[in-house]
Amino acid sequence: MTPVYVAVLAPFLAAVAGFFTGGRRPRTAVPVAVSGAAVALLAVLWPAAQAVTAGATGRYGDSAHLASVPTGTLPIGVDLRVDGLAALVAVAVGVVALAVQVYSVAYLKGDPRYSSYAAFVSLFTAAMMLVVFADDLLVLLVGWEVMGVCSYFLIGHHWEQPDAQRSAVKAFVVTRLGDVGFLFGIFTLGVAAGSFRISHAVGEAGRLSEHTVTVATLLLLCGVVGKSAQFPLHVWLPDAMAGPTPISALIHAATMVAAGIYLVARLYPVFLAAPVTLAVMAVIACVTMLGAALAALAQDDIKRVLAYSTVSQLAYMLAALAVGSATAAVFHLLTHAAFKALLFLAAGSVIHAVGTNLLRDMGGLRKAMPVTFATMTVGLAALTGLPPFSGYFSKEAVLGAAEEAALHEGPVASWAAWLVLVVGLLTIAVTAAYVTRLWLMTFFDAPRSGIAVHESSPAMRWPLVVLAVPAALLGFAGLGHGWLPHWLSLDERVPGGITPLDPAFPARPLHIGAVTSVLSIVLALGGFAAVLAVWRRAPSRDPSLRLQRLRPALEEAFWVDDLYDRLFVRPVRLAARSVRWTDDGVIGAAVAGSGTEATRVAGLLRRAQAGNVQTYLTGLLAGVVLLAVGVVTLT
Amino acid sequence: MLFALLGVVAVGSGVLVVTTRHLVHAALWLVLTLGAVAGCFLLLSAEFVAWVQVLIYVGAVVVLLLFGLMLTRAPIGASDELDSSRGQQVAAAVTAAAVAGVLVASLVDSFRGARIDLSGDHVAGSARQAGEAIFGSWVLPFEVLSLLLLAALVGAIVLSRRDISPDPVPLDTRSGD
Amino acid sequence: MTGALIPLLLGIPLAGSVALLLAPPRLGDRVAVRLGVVTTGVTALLACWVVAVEPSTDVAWVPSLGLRLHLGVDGISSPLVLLTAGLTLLCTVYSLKVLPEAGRPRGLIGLLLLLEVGMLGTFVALDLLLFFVFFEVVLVPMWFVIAQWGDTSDAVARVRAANTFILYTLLGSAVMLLGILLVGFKAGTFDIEALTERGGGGLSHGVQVLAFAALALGFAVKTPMWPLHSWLPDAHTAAPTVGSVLLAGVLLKMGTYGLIRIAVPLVPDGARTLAPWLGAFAVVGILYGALACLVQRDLKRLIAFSSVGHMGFVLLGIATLTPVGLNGALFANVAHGLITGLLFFLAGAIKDRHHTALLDELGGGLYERLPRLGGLLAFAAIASLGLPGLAGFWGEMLTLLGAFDPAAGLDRGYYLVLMALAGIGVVLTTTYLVVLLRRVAQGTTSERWREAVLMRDATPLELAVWSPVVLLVVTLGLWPALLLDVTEPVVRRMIGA
Amino acid sequence: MPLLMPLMVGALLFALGVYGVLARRNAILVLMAVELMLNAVNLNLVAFDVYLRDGLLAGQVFTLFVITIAAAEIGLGLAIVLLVFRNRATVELDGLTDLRETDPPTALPVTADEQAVAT
Repeated sequence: MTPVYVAVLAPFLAAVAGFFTGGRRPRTAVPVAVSGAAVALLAVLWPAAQAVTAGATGRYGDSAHLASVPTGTLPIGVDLRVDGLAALVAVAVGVVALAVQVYSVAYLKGDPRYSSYAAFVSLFTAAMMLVVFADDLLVLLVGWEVMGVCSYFLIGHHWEQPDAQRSAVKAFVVTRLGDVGFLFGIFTLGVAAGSFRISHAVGEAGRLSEHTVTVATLLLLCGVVGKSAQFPLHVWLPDAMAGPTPISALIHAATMVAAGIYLVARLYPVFLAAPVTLAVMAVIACVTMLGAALAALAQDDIKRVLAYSTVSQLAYMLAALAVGSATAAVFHLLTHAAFKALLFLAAGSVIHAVGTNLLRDMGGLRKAMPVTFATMTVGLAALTGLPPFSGYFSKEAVLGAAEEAALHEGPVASWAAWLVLVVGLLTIAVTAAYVTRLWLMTFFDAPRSGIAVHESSPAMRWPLVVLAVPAALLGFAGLGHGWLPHWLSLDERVPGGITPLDPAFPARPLHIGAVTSVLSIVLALGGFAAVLAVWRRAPSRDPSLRLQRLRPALEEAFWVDDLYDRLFVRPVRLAARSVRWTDDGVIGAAVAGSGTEATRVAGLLRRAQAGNVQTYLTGLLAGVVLLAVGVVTLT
Repeated sequence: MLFALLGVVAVGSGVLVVTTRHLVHAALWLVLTLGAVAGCFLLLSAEFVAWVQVLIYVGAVVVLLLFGLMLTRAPIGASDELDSSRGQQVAAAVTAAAVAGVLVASLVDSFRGARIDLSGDHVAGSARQAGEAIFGSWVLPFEVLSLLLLAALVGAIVLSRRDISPDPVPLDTRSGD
Repeated sequence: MTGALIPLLLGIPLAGSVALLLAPPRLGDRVAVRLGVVTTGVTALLACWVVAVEPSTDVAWVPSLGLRLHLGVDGISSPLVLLTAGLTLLCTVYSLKVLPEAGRPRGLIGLLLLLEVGMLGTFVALDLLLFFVFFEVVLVPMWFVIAQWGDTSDAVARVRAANTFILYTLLGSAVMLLGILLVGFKAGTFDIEALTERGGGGLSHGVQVLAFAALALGFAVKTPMWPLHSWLPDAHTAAPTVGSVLLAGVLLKMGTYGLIRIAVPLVPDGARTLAPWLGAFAVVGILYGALACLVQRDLKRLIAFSSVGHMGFVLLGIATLTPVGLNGALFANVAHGLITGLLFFLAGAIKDRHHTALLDELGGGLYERLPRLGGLLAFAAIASLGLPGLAGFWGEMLTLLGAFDPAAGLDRGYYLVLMALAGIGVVLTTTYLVVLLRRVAQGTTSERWREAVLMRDATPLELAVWSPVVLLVVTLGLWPALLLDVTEPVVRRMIGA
Repeated sequence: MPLLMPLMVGALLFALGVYGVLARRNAILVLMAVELMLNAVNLNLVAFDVYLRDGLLAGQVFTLFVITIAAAEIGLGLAIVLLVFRNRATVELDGLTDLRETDPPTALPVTADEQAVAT
């Protein structure tokens, strides 16, 4: 377990060091931050290697119970656990984190806030590692939310810009909304299972009532939907692109948003016991998948295109989970981490060179930035799902799982599986279209900005090259019979029931269907061809303008933001104003009024003090008479 | 029967005492009331008390009151200034009526049918008996009472003499306040 | 030997206070403040000793009334004793450099020491009437602190706030005294330990309900529970920095401490009957406080309203009547004391530098012009919104967990609704705090402050005062067992679970 | 003779005295009314003394005492009235209202001590 402790603590210490010394010694910030990420990566390579080697013979797993915190009811256990899934995801996190740290050195050169920025990235890395390795739901929640707050600060890195402020607030509030549901889900699951320990809850999953499991998983899903930016809580992610580009790569593409998917995979047997939740997941995934892809089609900001594509790709992972293949989901998670990190860093390189985020101001960069062009093309191809790039295999695995669930018996209702299959295929065509548009508008035609563009510095170039390798090749890992599925060795459902898997034969291979493969390639090419045809007619024009009246709907992402503004933001503001009114006008007035009233009543009594002795005496005698009468009548 | 007549006289002239609009008349009606009460005492066989009543009350107190009226330059003849405001009069009437009601009701309730036995030779109020009681059983309170009278005498003198008045400020400078 | 420890703990600040308040005017202010630091320092050390030894004292006090001087600490009171001693020490140290605008630091320090006597006494008293005496002792020095050393810009508002504070809390105390007398006379003893042992035995249901209502009302005013909170924002806005810190950090805790120590264990039957009401008011307070914070114009007022919301969580935890809920309440108590104490320190520092606490006048750009203060404000806000990994979270979480599974005999569905509403409160709390950061910390400095070039960022002394608080917030957040290990056994024994 | 007879006369005289004290403005008339009440009391004392045949003659002796005290009271009372008349040139009771409350009541006033503290 030592590598796990190191992987969590090294970036954490780097963050602490960064916060306390960074301001005074800016020179130390770079080595501290980079070495934190590097040590974490090196540390997790060891369990990953063990998982890979153990894959052939059985399941790899190790856990440690460090302490337990009494609460008065179920204790909180400080439990860590490493297995194939955790190790592989941790490697992905480590790689991306290191790449971002190195890349940021150049990207944020001369930025006075670099030290706090690097410290937040380190803290984020530590939190993500904690999420990955936690074996207790509440410990996991700690990492989960610390990631959230790091994301808040990093999105708000340019805090003097209003849109950065707005997006930071939005991202934090929206994800926290989901997290509250997540917390309640933890309660439901933990109390029902008798422990907050993940491995325990997973083991108990089959014994819990379906009602409880459904409620628990639906609540947990709230957190997943928030963190992984799925409909209806997806709105924060496109706005989060106001942060520096490496942050978009790290948090909003490769790692943090994947945490939701990872969590479902971690608790997968629990989710498998709740078919209703799986169906809900399928619907959410389909809506998000297609909607986000369509929205990406009309965005003008290159990072917003990528952001919507992230939302869309995350929906694929959720869909894979819905149709019963956690392995496919994690597979897509890993490939997506690689190619999306690559894409964001490449986009950052482009933005750094051109000085703008807007596609309409780019163009013709193919010559000036050959490395960026080549690596970005690899990433885009992987995103589209063209063979032999990684995205193809993982997406096919998802579609294959859907096909299997639709045709044969799956954990989810077959209509949901069919929905996933059809929408998944459709989305491939749309994906190809927006990818093509992005590719053409960025790199082809003549340059539209007047700036002399040149290739980025080596510190920015090398991470691109390094990331391009897995983006291109990672797909093959899923192919081999004893490879990725065995490394992960996830509990899945085989036709006939839930498996606590046979240790001797731990996983089933990914299914890649011939029909879906052919269909998806044809659809991808179709999308490509359509955009190409439009573009050839007028290379300098945005192809999406051909959408005409549809375009505003797509550009505004179907006005979901406006809807939320009307549904939630304004009523809350109204409520807040009415609370202020109540506080001043009712509660405060009641308190002040009781004082005034007391004075006023006292004033009435003052009036009785007229100074006339006869009046007093009249009152006195009348009182005596009344008392006498009272005594007589009462006794 | 005679007692009832005297009672009616006492109460009737008492009404005039508190309602008449002539100051001096009020004092004179008071004489009548006190005299009637003295008669009542006589009928109740309290002779000594009756004579003391006539001597001190009718003789001394009323004269003192008349002097008081004179010294305060009371108006001669009818005056509307003798009564308080109409509201106060009503309140006073109501209170007085209530007091009367409560007293009458409780007395009637308690002593209905009780009779005073004045028959035979039992006359307890002669001067001899009264003197024996006062200088026998009640001698100590009697002495204390004399001290009280002395104190009252001194007090009255101190209060009414101008040259040793506690308030040296002459009248005219205070009239403005 | 150890029997004298607690009387000593109360006696030292009392002696210091008397010395300072009676000292001749020629005693310099500087010497006076130093004397205060020494006194509170010794008290804090003694408090550590007391908490380590857990001694108790029990001698007759007024034999004719059956009153005893019964003092002691256990797992419930010891964190609060430490909090009190620590925060008072920090406040006096803070006064070394940052003198009150109204001058006369000698009197202020003397009153702070007197305040400390009352606060510590409340937490160590184990006799109902003794508790009441200490509970009331606090009011008078606080009234002076607000009325004399408060906001110098508006004297009338400041005095009125002080008057409202003392009248309101006295009213609550009067009701509480009735409850105490009812319990004491019906049960025949005022000893808290004995009464806890008995657990309401010998008291009829009606008496218990009545007693709980009276006690809870008194404590609710102090806490403050919605809708009895309206004295709090005014008092905080008007109070000087150290006054606000102690008011929010310790005084409010006395209310919830009383609920946990007295109202719940002494009349458990009454507590069970009225707990749903308490829970409902608590949740309304959470939502109400959060919504009110969204539209506040004054920084200190905003923090005051946030206290209403946070204390709502504490009350909700108590209303669940479960060990986990009470643990959560105690944890949230301490966490809120630290975090809000820090927030008020920061607000005070900001106000000292700008001579205003109005958000519109402050404008944005705190990160830019005072980066350390801005960073600390961000930290405190994040801690206040209950981020896991910082102290604010565990209290809220345990409270909600308690509401998820309330004590037997309480309606579970009802409490689930309360929990869900409190969950919305969590989101609203997040919202107003990040909005606050957006309005104050982010953005660019307005012209008005750009010219004030000589504005100093956090001084070393300020940092020295605040860093222990920051450290504790982080430590408790990462290692909640530090507190829960102490409170859990006592709470469990107390409610007899 | 029925006991009620003197008692009724006494009760009515007392009530008249009450009325007089409450309704008369002139101080001397008020003193007269007081005498009426004292007489009512005396009548009661004597009546009960006779009714109970008290061996110590307590009722009658007390009546004598009351008469004496009444004389003293009237002497002092007139002295006071004279003093008032000398100072005020009036003996009307409703003019003697120096003790009345004069400040008009106001809403939540900032009281003098609040001001003092504030400054």
